Amino acid sequence: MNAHLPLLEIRNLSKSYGAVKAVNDVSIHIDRGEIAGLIGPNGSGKSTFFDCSTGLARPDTGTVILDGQDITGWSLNRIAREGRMLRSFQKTVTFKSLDAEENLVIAGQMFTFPSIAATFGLGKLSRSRIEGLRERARELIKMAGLWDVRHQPAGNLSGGQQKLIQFASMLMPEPKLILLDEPMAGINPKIIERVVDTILYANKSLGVSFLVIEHNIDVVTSICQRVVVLDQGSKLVEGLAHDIIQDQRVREAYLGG
Amino acid sequence: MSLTETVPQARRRDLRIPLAVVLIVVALGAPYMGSRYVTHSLIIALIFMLPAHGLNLLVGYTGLLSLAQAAFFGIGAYTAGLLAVTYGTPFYVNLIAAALVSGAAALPLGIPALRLRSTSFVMCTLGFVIIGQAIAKNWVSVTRGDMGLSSIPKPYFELGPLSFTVSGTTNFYYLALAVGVLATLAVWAIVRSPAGRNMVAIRENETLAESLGVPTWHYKLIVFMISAMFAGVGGCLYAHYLTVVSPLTFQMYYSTTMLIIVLGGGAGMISGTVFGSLLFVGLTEALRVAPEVRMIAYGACLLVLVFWFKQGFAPLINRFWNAIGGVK
Amino acid sequence: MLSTVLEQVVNGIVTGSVYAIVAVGMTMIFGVLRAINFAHGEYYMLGTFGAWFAIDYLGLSYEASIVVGVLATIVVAYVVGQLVMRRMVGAPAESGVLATLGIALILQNTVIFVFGGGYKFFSGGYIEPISIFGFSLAQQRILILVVCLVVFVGLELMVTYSRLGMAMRAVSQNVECCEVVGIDVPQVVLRTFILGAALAALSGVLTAPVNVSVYGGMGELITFKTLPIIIMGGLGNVRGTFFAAMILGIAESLVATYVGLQFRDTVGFATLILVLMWRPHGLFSTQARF
Amino acid sequence: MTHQFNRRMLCISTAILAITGSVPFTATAQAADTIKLGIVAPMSGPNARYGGFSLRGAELAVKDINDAGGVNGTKIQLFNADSQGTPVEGVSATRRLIDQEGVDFIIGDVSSSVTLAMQPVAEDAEVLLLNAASSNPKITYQAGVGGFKWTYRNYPTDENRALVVAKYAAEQRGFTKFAVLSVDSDYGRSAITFTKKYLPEFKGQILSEDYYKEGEVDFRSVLAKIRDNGAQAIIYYGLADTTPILARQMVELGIAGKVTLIGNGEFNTEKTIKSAPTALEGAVEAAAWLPQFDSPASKAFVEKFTTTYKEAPNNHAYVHWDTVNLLAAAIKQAGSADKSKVRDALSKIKYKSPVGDVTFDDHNQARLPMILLQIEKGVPSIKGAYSADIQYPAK
Repeated sequence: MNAHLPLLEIRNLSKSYGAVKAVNDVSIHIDRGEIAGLIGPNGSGKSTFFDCSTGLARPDTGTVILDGQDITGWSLNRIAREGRMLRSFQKTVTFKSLDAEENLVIAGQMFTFPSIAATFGLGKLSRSRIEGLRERARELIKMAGLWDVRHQPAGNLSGGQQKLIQFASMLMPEPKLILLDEPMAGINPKIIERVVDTILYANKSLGVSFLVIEHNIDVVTSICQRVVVLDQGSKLVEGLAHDIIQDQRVREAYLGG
Repeated sequence: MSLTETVPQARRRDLRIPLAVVLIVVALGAPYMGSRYVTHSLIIALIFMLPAHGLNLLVGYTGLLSLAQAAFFGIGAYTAGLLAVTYGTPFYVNLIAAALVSGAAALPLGIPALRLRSTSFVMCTLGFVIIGQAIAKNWVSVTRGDMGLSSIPKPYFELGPLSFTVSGTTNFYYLALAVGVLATLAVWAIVRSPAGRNMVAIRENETLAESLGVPTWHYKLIVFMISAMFAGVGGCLYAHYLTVVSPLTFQMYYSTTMLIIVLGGGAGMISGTVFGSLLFVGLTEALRVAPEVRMIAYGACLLVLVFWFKQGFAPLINRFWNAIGGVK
Repeated sequence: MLSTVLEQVVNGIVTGSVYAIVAVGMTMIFGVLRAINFAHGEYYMLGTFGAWFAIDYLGLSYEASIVVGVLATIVVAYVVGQLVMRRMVGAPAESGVLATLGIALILQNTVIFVFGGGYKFFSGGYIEPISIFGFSLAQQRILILVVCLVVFVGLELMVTYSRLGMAMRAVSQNVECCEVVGIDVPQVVLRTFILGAALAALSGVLTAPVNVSVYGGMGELITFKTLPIIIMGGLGNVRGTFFAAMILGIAESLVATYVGLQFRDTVGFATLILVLMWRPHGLFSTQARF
Repeated sequence: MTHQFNRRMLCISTAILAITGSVPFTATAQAADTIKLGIVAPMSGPNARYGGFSLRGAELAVKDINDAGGVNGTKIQLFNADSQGTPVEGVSATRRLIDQEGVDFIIGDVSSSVTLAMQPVAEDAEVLLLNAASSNPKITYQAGVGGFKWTYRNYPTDENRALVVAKYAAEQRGFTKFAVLSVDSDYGRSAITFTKKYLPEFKGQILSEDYYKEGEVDFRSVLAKIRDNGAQAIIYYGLADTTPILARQMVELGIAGKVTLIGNGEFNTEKTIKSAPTALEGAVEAAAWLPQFDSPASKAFVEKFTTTYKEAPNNHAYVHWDTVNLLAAAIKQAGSADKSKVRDALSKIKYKSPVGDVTFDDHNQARLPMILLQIEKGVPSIKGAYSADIQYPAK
């Protein structure tokens, strides 16, 4: 397809809440196969930017183009389903009363069934589709190292394990692009390694592109090629990860200049 | 249970199959085992089980607390009653019409209501019942206002040259039982389908479900309509059984009754709703031994339910079922 | 024509005052408990019954009966609060609905059991009409209006300055935080609940002289009138509730005059649904700002 | 779900289930040689305010009859059953009375839709259903030669009432402009339908039409409208406990004495009149009975009821009291408590009620004298008693 075009292109996105300009005229792009980082101090508008790009909130102005298609104003579920662009949430969220396998099957369903009506089916076709999803889910569960706890309700697992479930869920539909909102927040270092490994595996083997919001600079420098810095709703600077952390302006922004 | 887990040490005898047989025999033979009063009580339980099944899909599976069920129950009752009285249509026509009209009515009501959150949604659905009653009272040319519909004919079937009328309590019981079993199977099918899984996902975390591509709004609307259809079917049986439909059919009391059945039985469990409807009717009828304090005792039972049986009776049924199956 | 409209507006404001006093208790309880109190109208009924009992059985004056009615309700509310309401902190919405419905059934039917089901006539109060600005009103209605204003000014002050008021605001914003900083949440819930019930009882006693008929099931109707008000007013919002009650009172009067009395009871929910279509969070801020 | 459901809970719940499962369906001990009479009435919830009076009226009659040695030497045993004013509960109550308690006679219900739902049940079980308080005309349209052989009604229909009131208001009082304000129920609505049928004969004109919902307490808006539209009388078919509210608000709006209340809704009781004397002065009512009715039996009933229950009886109390006595008279006349004999006796009965003779037509509808009264100087003065046959729709 349009291999020369960026996978995701966001142009001049702005969003205000009342008098507060949360995001002000930000343009970014993500190339195919890339892991990009989005950093900035607290309150710099990163999450709002995510929400506006993924359809959870409606941008005031700006266009979001995914794979050559204008998806501005699409709902969250449509962007996920039709655009195969998925996102995670800052707070760890899983379907708490369901086990890991069910969590993952749900994540895959809407990409396997062609319509809502089809999901009400109980026939052979429907069963074989679900069986396929289960197989894939088991693979991913193994990969994420959750095999031993796969029958426990997700709500009973640790924060890190739930993060892994959430992450594995997003890999179910063979996504093109995943937007991660602080994947490392509040989890212990052991699991951080595992999450990093999983991201890299997904990127290399499954060809998934990433945009990652992260405060852990070590993680950012180790996985991201390119980094965009937001400050007070505007794009401050953009460049290669190693250059960015040396940048004077970025340091000032983080140190509360 | 996975095969890798250890086999339970002392497997007791599995009594589940004998019990299931007993239950089926009791269900089929009930009219010949007790008085007509018992049969009547079972019919009432079956009639209320239908809207409760619908409500269970909403409350138990999708996580939407609705009090609108009585409104759709009333719409179904009026649809069936009017058809039977005016055109003398066969029962299955009334039944399908009641389901369709109730389901169709749920569409324009659900679209605005489902945009609301929690308490506002509950109040909005309660409003449907109140407004439904006002319409039934004032749209005299159609509903005959406060006079209501009475002498609704007994249900009759017309299959080719064959036609027969369901008369008498016993026969009506079998009709209600057949409808009830079909409805229960329908709920089972919905719940077991991939859509059922999506409904649970919406209950657990709507935003997460949305982010995984589930069109939550469409699902909620569809489930709202399906639940209204179940209520409509219940309304149809109600109209034929009681032979009277009046604006009183639209009342909060029925909505709360259905909610009590679902929550008392155990939300999110089909067996819970079936059991809940029996429990509810059994309880209210049992309390008739003391008419003066009946509703006081009933209120106290609700408090017991809320504080001691938070999950309803379904977990107990499950334990019992597993226990007699020898599974620890 | 204009004077008729104006008269109906005045009627609406008087009706709205009654709703406001009942609804404000309900909305405060929602604020701290996140539960709709389906039994709230029953405290209105209890207040009225207490006053009726004081007048008919104890031979007290109307003024004294107000005190008796409100105190009797406070005692009942204390018991209900201790046994039920404080245990509902953090319970899911469905439990709240069932528990309060259960309480409503118990209170209503206990009164029927004790005093007989038949309706009673309330004698007492200031029912002579007086004329103000050309409008004829019973003195009792003026009293209701004045009490309503006093109650709302008092509540605003209490919520802003008193310790209970501040605790209530805190609980309504974040229960977990309150537990961390050592606010006794169940205690705040209990006190708020008793205050709300007492206000409902006060409203009942004040309206009894103009509403005359007293019976066990009278509370249910008031509950249904107040439900749309508390939603429109923004759940937990005292000032919003006041205005929502007035809006509903006036709307009801106008509908009763120009459309037909039979549609009066639907006004509340119809308005509510229309308002929610337009503003899904109610007319006033949903943020619990007592 | 974890460990909350321990064994104790299992035991408790099993016990509850066992009780709920078995209690309702165990037949009560058969007490021989009593006449079993069931009464179905709303005894809980808001409608209990009518059912409460019904029950007390019936209880009083049963007690009187039993104290006097019963009917033909047999005592009456009264079973009460709560209908909550809803058809489902009413039918359940009826079924229970018939199958568990084994009653042969049932009195009930107050609410018409409940009575309509009870009719086929009574017919099916061949149990005598005596209605004493529902006014929906359909109940007897479909009874007797109309279909249900076991339903009788000892309560006036609205048609007769509406005619009598309209005629008196137009001819004796000279009213031509009316405003309608009735209760929004089958009673209020059908009374107005019949009024509209007869009003043109008397050149009457309806200027406004409103119906209030049960439990309504605010009539100021409607009364202001009526004040402004120049109606001479308010046609009010309402509930007994609403009349004083309305009357007081008429005083409040200054239309007491200028606009007259006509219709039905216990205008005549002492308490109602006392609540707003000026508003009720001149009011015209067609009633089946009134406490001041000058007959020894009626006076004795009022006195006995008041001393027993510490509250004055109302119309519902009276009609249920009277219907129990009617049943006793029919049993006496039949010479046995056999239900079909009693039914035959009832069809032919000429029962002396406190207000006059009662007979039943071929639709099992009682021909009851309708008492027309006018409030004069704070007391009801009887202007006549009317009795007319009902014209049934040809079908």
